[in-house]
Amino acid sequence: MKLLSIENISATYGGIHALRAVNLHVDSGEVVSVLGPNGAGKSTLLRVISGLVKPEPGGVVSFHGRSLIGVEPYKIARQGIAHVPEGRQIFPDLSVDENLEVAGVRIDAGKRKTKTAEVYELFTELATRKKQIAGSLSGGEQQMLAIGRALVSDCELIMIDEPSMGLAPVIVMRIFTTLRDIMESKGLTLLIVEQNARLSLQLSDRVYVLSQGEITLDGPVDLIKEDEEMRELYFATEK
Amino acid sequence: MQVLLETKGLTKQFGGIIANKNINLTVNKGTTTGLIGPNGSGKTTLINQVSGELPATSGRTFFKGEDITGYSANKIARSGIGRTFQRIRLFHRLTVVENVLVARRHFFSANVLDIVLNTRRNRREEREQLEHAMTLLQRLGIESEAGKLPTALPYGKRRALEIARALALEPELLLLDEPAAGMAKEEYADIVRIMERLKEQGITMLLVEHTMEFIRRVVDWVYVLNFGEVISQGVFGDVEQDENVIKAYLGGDETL
Amino acid sequence: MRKRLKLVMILVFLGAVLYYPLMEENEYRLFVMNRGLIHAILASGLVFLTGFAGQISLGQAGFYAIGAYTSAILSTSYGVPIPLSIIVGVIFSVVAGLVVSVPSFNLKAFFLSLVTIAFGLIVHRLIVNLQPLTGGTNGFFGIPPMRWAGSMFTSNMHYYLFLGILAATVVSMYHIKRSYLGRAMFAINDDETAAESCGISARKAKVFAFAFSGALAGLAGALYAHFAGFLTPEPFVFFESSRFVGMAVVGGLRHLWGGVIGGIGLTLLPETLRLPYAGWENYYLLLASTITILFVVFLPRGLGDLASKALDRLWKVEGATKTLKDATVVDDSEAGADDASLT
Amino acid sequence: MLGLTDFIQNLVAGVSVGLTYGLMGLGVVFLWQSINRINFANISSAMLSVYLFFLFHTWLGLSMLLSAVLAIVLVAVYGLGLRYLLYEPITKRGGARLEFVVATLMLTVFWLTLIIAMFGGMPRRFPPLFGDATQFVRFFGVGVRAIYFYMIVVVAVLMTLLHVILRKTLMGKMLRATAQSKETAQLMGINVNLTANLAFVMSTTVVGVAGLLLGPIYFVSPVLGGGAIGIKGFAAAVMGGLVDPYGAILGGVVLGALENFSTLFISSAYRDVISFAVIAVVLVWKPTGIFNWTSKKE
Repeated sequence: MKLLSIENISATYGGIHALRAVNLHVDSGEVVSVLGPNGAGKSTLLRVISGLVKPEPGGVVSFHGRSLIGVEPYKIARQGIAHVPEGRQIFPDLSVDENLEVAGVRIDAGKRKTKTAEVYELFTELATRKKQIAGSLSGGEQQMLAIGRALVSDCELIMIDEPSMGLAPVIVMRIFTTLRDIMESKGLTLLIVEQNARLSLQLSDRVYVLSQGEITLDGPVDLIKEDEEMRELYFATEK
Repeated sequence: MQVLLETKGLTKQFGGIIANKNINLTVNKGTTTGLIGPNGSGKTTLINQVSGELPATSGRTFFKGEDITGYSANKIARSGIGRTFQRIRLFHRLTVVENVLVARRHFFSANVLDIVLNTRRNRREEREQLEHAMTLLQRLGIESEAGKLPTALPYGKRRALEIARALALEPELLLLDEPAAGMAKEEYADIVRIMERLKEQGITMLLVEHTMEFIRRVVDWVYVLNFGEVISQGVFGDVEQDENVIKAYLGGDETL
Repeated sequence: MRKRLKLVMILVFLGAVLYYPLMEENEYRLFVMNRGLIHAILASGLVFLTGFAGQISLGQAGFYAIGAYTSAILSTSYGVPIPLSIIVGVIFSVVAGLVVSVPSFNLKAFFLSLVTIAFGLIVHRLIVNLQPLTGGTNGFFGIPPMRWAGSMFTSNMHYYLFLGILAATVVSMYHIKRSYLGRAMFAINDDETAAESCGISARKAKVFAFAFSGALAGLAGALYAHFAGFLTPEPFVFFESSRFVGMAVVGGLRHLWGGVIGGIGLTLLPETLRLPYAGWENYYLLLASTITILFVVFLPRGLGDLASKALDRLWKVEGATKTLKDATVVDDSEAGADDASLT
Repeated sequence: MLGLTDFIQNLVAGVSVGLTYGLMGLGVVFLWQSINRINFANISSAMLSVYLFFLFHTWLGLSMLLSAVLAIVLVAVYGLGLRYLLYEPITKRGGARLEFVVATLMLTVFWLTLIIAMFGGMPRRFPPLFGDATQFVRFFGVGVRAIYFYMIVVVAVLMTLLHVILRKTLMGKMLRATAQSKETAQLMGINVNLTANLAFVMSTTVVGVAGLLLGPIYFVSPVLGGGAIGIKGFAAAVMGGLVDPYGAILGGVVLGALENFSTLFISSAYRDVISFAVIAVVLVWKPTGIFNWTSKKE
């Protein structure tokens, strides 16, 4: 069943044609990766879905069959789409607890409590820093908090923008194993945008390759399992 | 070969986050040097440190043998380092040719009185510099846009204008931050042509770029940054085979 | 044909401006007009500072006051000849402009507005408190009027003098705008980082902008002192500064003529409203501030912009290159002129 | 020589008046944090609340307490009006900060001229909302004017209330989250429209309360809406770097004390100059504020 569906979406960002006629869909319970080098338009894609960037007219973005175009970002979030933005964007002056709390505005207080407890169980590093100001966390902990916020919101779809950015390999491993655990135990639907292809491919059912704003390749993960092809993707030869 | 730019132990720290650590980089005169690396690896920070936009936390920068560490951005520009920006920055209230003329500021000698009274000296200088600016626009193939505002230009031509403006300083070193980013195919071809022509003219360049094909075509020597450190350098053919570099881009061999 | 129409219109306009005081029978209206010209000089300085260089001043009344009191005190208490006292007044306000420009080096426009407010208030308090020198709240009286060939200036002479100075101001601004100085100021206004990368010292550009606008405010103040004959701290309060900024905005911050249109317009308008109806005295200022608000809200580009667009339509400039949405921000003649001088 | 009792009396007077400056500073902080604007029209909120109170009590004959509450409520609604009648239309037409600054300044001029046109420039008696202004309350043998006592109590209550709202309620946390990043707040499902409305309302309300507190000192007079008192609110806010509410309150207290002692030791004529100089010096020397514990990243 199609949970999220994107058809013919184009968007400009700062004068650049960041996305050109992109088609993409995510089914319920799936993990989908969008790979591509920097500047390929990956972040813009997520920003279009969460309503932060307005696409050009003529395209379709729908969730559960309902159009998201022109809907205010906070209303999209309340429909059950959590966007973990690039660079994590935790609220630096709010405590860890408070960061999680404000992420759960769409659910009632009781549910928020259980959800928060679940997050602390997953990320024990955070549990010891509940009252600490989030800005004082390390990069890895901030990423965990950012993912934690998405989990607290009790959403149906989590979109993660480059969870590995700027993090040491050990931490990246930790993040990805946790993501895998979450998916196995909860059956969440995930849309990951990544540059770090090797890890995200191991997690994914399907993959899209975005290059210069266009989807150049899509299909099941086996399609580009070969390392050589990934290398080509980044150190691309043909134009 | 003559060293034009050299950084020694350049470091930049934002609060608790270290963006750049102990960067030693050399750019030889007449060459094109590339800076590559994954997102957030500190490439733009390095460019901004060299251009004086960001003061370095520690380390020194030498240009033509002179220590330019701590110089203001405008002084560095005048000493012969021109630059473009990741997200194109043009003066949107000035016309295309006026954008170029801004960077010709220091080729004028008229004083305030000359200007207010619009003396012959002022008129002559304006005419000369206008001609110079038009020649530059011509070199980049945008002379027919001279009277327009930059917002009227397509994206590729805006980039060309930004390069023209940097060239107006008559710089010895050109810093380019992702010159080909966001280009459509035809625009991309144009920008590659421009770069190749600049190379022929012997202009020294230091550039950040993500499009590897672009790096392959125009760059003589490449530095790879990851986590703010230089993890590899060499000619592109070698660097792209370097396991460390591949790991930085694609991730390690770990399995989940 | 169009060219001839343009010429005729300019000649008619010039004739009307020059002939106006000769046919004006109402002495008070002429007085108000003269104040409008003074305000136009001052507001032009704000157009220069804010519209060109992107710096903000909510303390312009401070420079105005420095020019006025310096010239008044020098000429009255120390017998300095009026032209000289005016020049010293201007110099003093330029110096004040240099001082106020220092915070602009690393303050964003917004924080800067607070500093300039503080400057204006300090000047105002000094005038009130330095009573032996300034007369304090009682006012400063007996300022000698300007003279020509031994006789005092008439209203008409004031008019022509102010008009001449205003014209010189506009012409100077026009030339600066088209020079490297003007381009540097527009550049730092648009994007300071990019300007610095072009070798432009943002500091120098800001210092120049503050000095120039300070000079115009000081000049306006000095002229006002000798024109009015007495000074009180009243016209130099904080809210006068905001009225001046209001004039520049209503006239059009990015337009060469913005200060002229706003300065004269917003001086004449409340007076026009005041005259016809008895009992309106208390409310005409209310209407003036309402009109300013409406202008800012509904016509943020100002009247100058509206006028230049209307005139453009009138002569239907063919091949006008600046048709884009930002076309309003640069003087329209410029691009064409640059092209023309090349070919 | 200044005795201990005199010293304490002056200190209390300075601190309590300073607290009201701090309240006005809060008005600046709330708005700066939520929409990154300075609303100069808020200078007149203090004057508006006092005149509304005066109007309700003296002209309509309502009880003092009811009049005060009504005045504050109307000033709160006025905050909403500022958003929808001024801020939104200007933003929609592409107006930037400068346009907002000019429009709000002109609105202050508007209110000032309206009040003067309606009530004249002369001050009128402030109805004794806080009892007899001349009365003294004794603390440990030191007599303190009752009005100062009330100022301290009211501000303390208000600050506690604000603290609880900002730190303990979900709404307050949402407000703080929005202040840190509007975009991310939206991604969390926070209705940023609502939080902006709240910020506008809170910003005018605290200034309205400050007005009523200053009433016994400045009477019902246009002075309350003139530049000088409003500017002291800015000075207080500037000391907190425009982002720290507690910094603004402390800034106000320091300013109030400074003013009071300068009146005592130098001259009342230069009292205001001190606040203005403080703004200039702090902004030039340390634009991020000297009492700023909120680490707002640039």
